[in-house]
Amino acid sequence: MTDHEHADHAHEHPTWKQYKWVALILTLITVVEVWVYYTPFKDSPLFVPTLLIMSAVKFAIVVLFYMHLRYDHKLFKALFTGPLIIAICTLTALMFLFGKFSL
Amino acid sequence: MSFFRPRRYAPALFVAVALLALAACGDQYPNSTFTHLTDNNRTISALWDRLMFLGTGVFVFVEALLIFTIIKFRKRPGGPKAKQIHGHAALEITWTVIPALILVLIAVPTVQAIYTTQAKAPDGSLKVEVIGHQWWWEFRYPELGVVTANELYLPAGRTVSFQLNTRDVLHSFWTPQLGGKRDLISNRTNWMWYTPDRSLAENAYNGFCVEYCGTSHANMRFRTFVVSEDKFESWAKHQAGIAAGAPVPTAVAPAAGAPVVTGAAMAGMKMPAAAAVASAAPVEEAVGYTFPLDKLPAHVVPTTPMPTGESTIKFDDALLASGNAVAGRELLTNMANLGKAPCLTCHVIKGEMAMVKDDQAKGPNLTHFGARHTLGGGLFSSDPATLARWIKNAPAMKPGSIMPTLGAGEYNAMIKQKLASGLDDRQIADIVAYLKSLK
Amino acid sequence: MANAHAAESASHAHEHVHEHVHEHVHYTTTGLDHKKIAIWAFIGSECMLFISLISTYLIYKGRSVVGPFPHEAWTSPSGQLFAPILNIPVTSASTFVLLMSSLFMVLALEAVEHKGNPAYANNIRGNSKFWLMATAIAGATFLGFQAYEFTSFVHEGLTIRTNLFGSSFFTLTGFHGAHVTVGVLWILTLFAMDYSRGLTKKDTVLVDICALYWHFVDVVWIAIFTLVYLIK
Amino acid sequence: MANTAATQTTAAPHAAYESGLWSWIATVDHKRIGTLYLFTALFFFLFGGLEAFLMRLQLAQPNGHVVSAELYNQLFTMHGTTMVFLAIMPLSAAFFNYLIPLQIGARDVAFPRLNAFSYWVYLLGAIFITVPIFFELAPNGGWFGYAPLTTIQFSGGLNIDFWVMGLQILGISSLAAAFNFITTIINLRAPGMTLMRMPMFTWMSFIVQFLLILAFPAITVALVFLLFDRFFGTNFYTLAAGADPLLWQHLFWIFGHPEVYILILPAFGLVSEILPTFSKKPLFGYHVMVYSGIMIGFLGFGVWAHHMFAVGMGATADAIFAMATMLIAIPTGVKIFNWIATMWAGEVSFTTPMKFAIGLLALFTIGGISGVMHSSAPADTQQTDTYFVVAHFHYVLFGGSIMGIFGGIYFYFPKMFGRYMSESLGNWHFWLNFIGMNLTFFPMHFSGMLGMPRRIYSYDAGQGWEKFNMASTIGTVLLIIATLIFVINFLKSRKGGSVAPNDAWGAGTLEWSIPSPPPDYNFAQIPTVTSRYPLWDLKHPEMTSDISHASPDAATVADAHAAPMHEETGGKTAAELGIPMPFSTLKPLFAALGLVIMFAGLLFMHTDKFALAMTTTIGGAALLIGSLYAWLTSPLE
Ligand code: HEA
Ligand code: HEA
Ligand code: HEC
Ligand code: CUA
Ligand SMILES: [Cu+2]
Repeated sequence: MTDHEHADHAHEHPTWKQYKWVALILTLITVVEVWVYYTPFKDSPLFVPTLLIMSAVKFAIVVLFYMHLRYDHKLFKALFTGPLIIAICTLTALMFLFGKFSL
Repeated sequence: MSFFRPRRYAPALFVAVALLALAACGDQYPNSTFTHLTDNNRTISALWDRLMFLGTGVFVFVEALLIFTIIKFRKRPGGPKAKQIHGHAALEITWTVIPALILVLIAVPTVQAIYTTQAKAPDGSLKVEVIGHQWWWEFRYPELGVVTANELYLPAGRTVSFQLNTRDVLHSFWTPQLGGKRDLISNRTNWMWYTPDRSLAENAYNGFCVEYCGTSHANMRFRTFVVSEDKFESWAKHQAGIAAGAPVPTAVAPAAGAPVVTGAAMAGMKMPAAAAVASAAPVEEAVGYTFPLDKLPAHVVPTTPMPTGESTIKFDDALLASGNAVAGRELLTNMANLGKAPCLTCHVIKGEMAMVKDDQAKGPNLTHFGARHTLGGGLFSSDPATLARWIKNAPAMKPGSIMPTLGAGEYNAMIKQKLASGLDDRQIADIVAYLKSLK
Repeated sequence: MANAHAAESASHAHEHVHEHVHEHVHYTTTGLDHKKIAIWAFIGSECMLFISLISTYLIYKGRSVVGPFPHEAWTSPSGQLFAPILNIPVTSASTFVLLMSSLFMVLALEAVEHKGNPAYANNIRGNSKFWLMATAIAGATFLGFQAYEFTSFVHEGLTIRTNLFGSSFFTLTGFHGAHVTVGVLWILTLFAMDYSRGLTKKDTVLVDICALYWHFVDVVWIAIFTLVYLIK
Repeated sequence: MANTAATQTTAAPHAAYESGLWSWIATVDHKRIGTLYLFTALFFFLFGGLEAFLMRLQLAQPNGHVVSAELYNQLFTMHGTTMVFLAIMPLSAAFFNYLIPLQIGARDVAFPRLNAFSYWVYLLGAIFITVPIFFELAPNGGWFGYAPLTTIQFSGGLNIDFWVMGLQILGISSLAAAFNFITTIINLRAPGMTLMRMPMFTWMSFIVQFLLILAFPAITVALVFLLFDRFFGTNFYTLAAGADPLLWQHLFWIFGHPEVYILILPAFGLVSEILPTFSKKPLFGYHVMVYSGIMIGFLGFGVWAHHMFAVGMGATADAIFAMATMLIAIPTGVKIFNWIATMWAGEVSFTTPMKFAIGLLALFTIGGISGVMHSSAPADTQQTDTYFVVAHFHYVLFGGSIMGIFGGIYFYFPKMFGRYMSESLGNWHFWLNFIGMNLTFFPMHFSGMLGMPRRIYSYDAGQGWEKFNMASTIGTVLLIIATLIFVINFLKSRKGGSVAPNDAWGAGTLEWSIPSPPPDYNFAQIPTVTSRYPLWDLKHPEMTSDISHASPDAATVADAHAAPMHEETGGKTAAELGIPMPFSTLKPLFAALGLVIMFAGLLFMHTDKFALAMTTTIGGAALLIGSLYAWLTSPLE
């Protein structure tokens, strides 16, 4: 394995402190998610979008910081986001096709 | 290099293809999608013409360019050296844009046609329920109270709205001249409509199941009869009732306690004319319209061969002439015979005792079987000799058929042995006589 | 699009490359480890796998013909009324545990990566064994929660055969659980290596790929938790 | 061609498995694995062709009685499955294996043992799914196995079990290979081989690997559902539980449509190598060729429902999928025109590989055009599930993939075996193939539009289809003769063909710089690449004097001259040269065996031998895990 300089400076990881902050934020969002579930907001039309946004944020945080995609080689971003986009488009298309949402 | 240069013979190929295409024009094509006899099918056909025109254009252009290139730039001794060209942006943009424009010419009418053909059926259309079964078709006209199988009657000039369902696996409903296909999907309902041309007075077409549905997918055919509106009415009115010509009940007493309602009793209540069949009334009048046998075009007459060799179904055809419809009816309707002739556990004959609910029957409705020209998913003519063999051993005639083997001594493919007991030829002849009488 | 990015990175790497031409050690174009590229490609592929499972769950949601249902009360054939079957408090707890395991994993990676760094020596930050074990325990705890959930569902009359909900729910969460199981075994293997020979900075990539897998499994759960448990 | 370099026999690789059969069974050398793929896949191509021939015999006349309905249904299911999964995909894989490392200047793939695993899984899976046909127990649900016909309610026998598990096994093989090649192409390119200098075959293969890793999960999930339904009583496709049959269709085609591009893109890649070589010109519009390939792959994920225009998805969905499908004609058209432009103003010589490449252009276009006709949803309701579709996909599959692959075989044969294939037999093969192909499949356009449904084992007389079916059957006979000529040519030329030099055809890419057949280490010294056609820079400066093939950043041609492409090593072995090579090993084979046994065990569940089923499955799993563990803990080289 070549210990490339190149490979190394691609590894500016977040620090200990950051990790803890990230964990805290993730926990908070989770708490809000569950809390919202038990409030009357649950029956609001905004409930589903709110939850989706919150989980998307969590998703992104884990991927960017814990999976250090934010700091890693561009190649990995491409390897992950490309498939993810195709997957999400597929999911969306299927939801329309099976009448789960409609315009 | 070779002494033989097949390249020289290439023109022969093109001549052959051209001949084939020519031959294609001179002949009869009874299921051609180029014949279009409904409004919706003409929409499709206009689209097809455009596809064909543009497609041929692209084809000729590309192939001509290709052939020109390889001839013009073939390597020749002393010929020019290859020009080292890496690309040409303007050209590449050209051949991106031009196909895109051609596609616009296709896409616009495509989208229009999608919305036209899939619009809601006009109000007042005739509703027909098409129900797929492994491997036969059930057609129901809920507004008219008609249930039939494998033979679809449509009134010329009136929009028909099909509701498509299946009782088992997927099938697909198609009469090429009348319209495109629509699949029959389990746990779903599909719709399709078209209006057969008013000018069609008395025409017959082949219909097919075009979604693979198991062993006898190939044998799941049907006939579509497009007839003038008054003929259709005559047909439908009669089909809604019970059969004319059903035998008058005999003196034989029904088995004790069996809930037998005799055909004649029902007939007597509903259709006095029918009861008179036994005497003199002209049959034509009594039975209502059916597509005349002698006018059937050749292509709707099945040619399926009977099983041969080891699986030949032997039957004494002489018995058919003396088949006794009354005895046949007795066999079917008397509970005492259920073991031998379990027909009514799967089939419904309106007017006879109902052992299964009409919409749950496993087999085709036989109420007016005598008025049908084919049997077994349009696979065979319903002449007495064929019918007799069918009753004797249907799966031997139609692979996988769910109609069981019933003739004594016949090989039953399901249980992989010969039936020890079952209907004998005499009994079958009687049943045939009875079924044929169900006009 | 993947390719365009890679194109650039490749030409970047190009500059570094010339010096390495004549050495017979394993040369890689991008300077990255094979395994890491493979695991990211694998994760991309897993996106499609889980999206297919999740789509199926959502498509079949509300189509079961008999109970139990996830969010609606239901009546059993014998006429008894039952509450919706999903247990949000318990699952919230297990979700939290899994989330924490991700933190532990990232700290384990951090510890391995900084082996030999004095700031990390002899304190908890550099204790890779501890963090690995913590991750494995958290993962196992999550599996414990799932086992509890599954058995209680079965007691309430929901099996994988009961209805569409049961089939799609157990298959989706079961697939996720299987991934967690593989992850726990993988982490335990790393722990065993750390225990027996001690992981060094050179092993970073081994821990890294495992961590990536583990976080991905966590991320999938984030989606499942919202889509399956919270949204009606 | 000059008979310069003699064939160099490569020295047996490693200690344990020196030579003979063992050296093949234990090999991890990408070239040997490629060769194994080639032979196995060719065998299955013949097998699939034989199945097709039986079908054609049955259909030659109305009401034919060559085979029974049941056997016919097994034949078309297995013909489709065999051709797609056991012939074309692995034929492509043969080229991926053999060529990618050579084209990018690498000594092997990134994970050599995973590569061996892929092959063994393929072989065992192929045997698993094929053998039942000899007992009339073969899968019979069609190659796309629509539920609910494939559920236990309607297909109780073992037939579908073989199919479900067979495809699952083959999927694992393809996925493993795909991760391997992605990594290889990203990470093992020789210095200077930027992505935009990669040979077009490698590029198309690269795209295909992404299609594989994104398409296969969808079918994996669909198959898992079916497997669970059949073995564990789940309800994914159970009608009584309210299942929706369209679920299967969507999941299948989300896989199925990208799959057709998986089948064609490698052939496109091969043609893109052949055309420049025999036109003595670089590929026209390299960048556009790359981007159009990417576009085809990308758009390929958004059109799957065009296989479902008759299921009643609703007008909006039909319209969207119709238009999305049409879009694909644009990048594909660009490719066709760029290929023609590649020949334009060149010196086109009609060698056998070139004939097949030109054949692809001519025939694929026809299939593409009928594809566009399908994409028009209302028109497709007349075409779908008729022989018109059968005509479409044989024009793209036979006229496209198979033509391209045959071209590739003739082209790379000298590299693989050090000898040329016979040109005169090749000539016969090509023309019989070309004529037979058209005679077989062109009439199907007619029979389809004249109303003939597909997948029917028999049809009535007097439907107007007789002539066309007879023509198709006669065409098939020509195809068989053609194929037999090919087989003879292939077998004879391996030992008896005229000897080929390193650079058998005067091509421009790296693989032609090394001996034919290549030594096990491929490149004695990893070359430095400065352009797309490094060999031309070196050998034909006159071809490159006016313009450099290097683009976009032009490293100088002089550079390339300075760094020789290939060091003559006089047949020295890797060990003698001090090149570390991976050890031969049987572990991947055992892992593959374990995997297949694990699945096969489930079969006993349907014969009610639960204990036996569990023992076999768990035994298989143990073998798999054990071998995997042994494999991962033993050093590569
Ligand atoms: C190698 C495999 C392959 C390839 C490359 C393609 C390519 C295409 N296919 Fe095909 N297809 C199959 C294999 C393939 N197909 C198979 C196996 C099936 C049947 C599965 C089954 O049911 O069993 C099928 C079925 C199928 C259907 C479903 C038919 C039905 O069941 O009703 C459709 C519908 O849209 C379709 C469309 C297309 C289109 C638009 C393309 C396009 O990519 C074609 C693009 C190419 C060109 C158009 C030619 C070159 C372009 C030009 C020269 C430019 C100018 C042209 C125009 C402006 C038109 N295909
Ligand atoms: C992928 C590629 C591919 C290829 C190359 C072919 C090749 C051929 N196919 Fe095909 N075909 C499919 C893919 C392919 N097919 C698919 C996916 C289906 C759909 C299946 C389904 O509906 O589920 C299908 C369906 C299909 C049908 C429709 C069946 C039906 O719907 O009822 C027919 C009918 O004629 C047919 C014919 C042929 C013929 C004659 C060839 C010929 O080109 C074959 C040529 C090959 C040979 C001639 C080799 C034979 C050689 C020998 C016999 C030598 C003897 C042996 C030894 C020496 C060992 N095919
Ligand atoms: C297990 C159910 C079952 C029983 C019992 C049964 N049939 Fe059938 N029958 C069927 C089915 C299913 C079909 C359709 C077969 C096909 O076309 O594949 C059929 C078809 C027929 C047809 C052809 C109808 C048509 O229009 O195509 C006739 C006539 C017929 N049965 C008569 C009988 C008679 C007479 C008996 C008893 C002696 C009988 N059947 C017993 C299931 C049954
Ligand atoms: Cu019904 Cu095919
Ligand atoms: Cu497609």
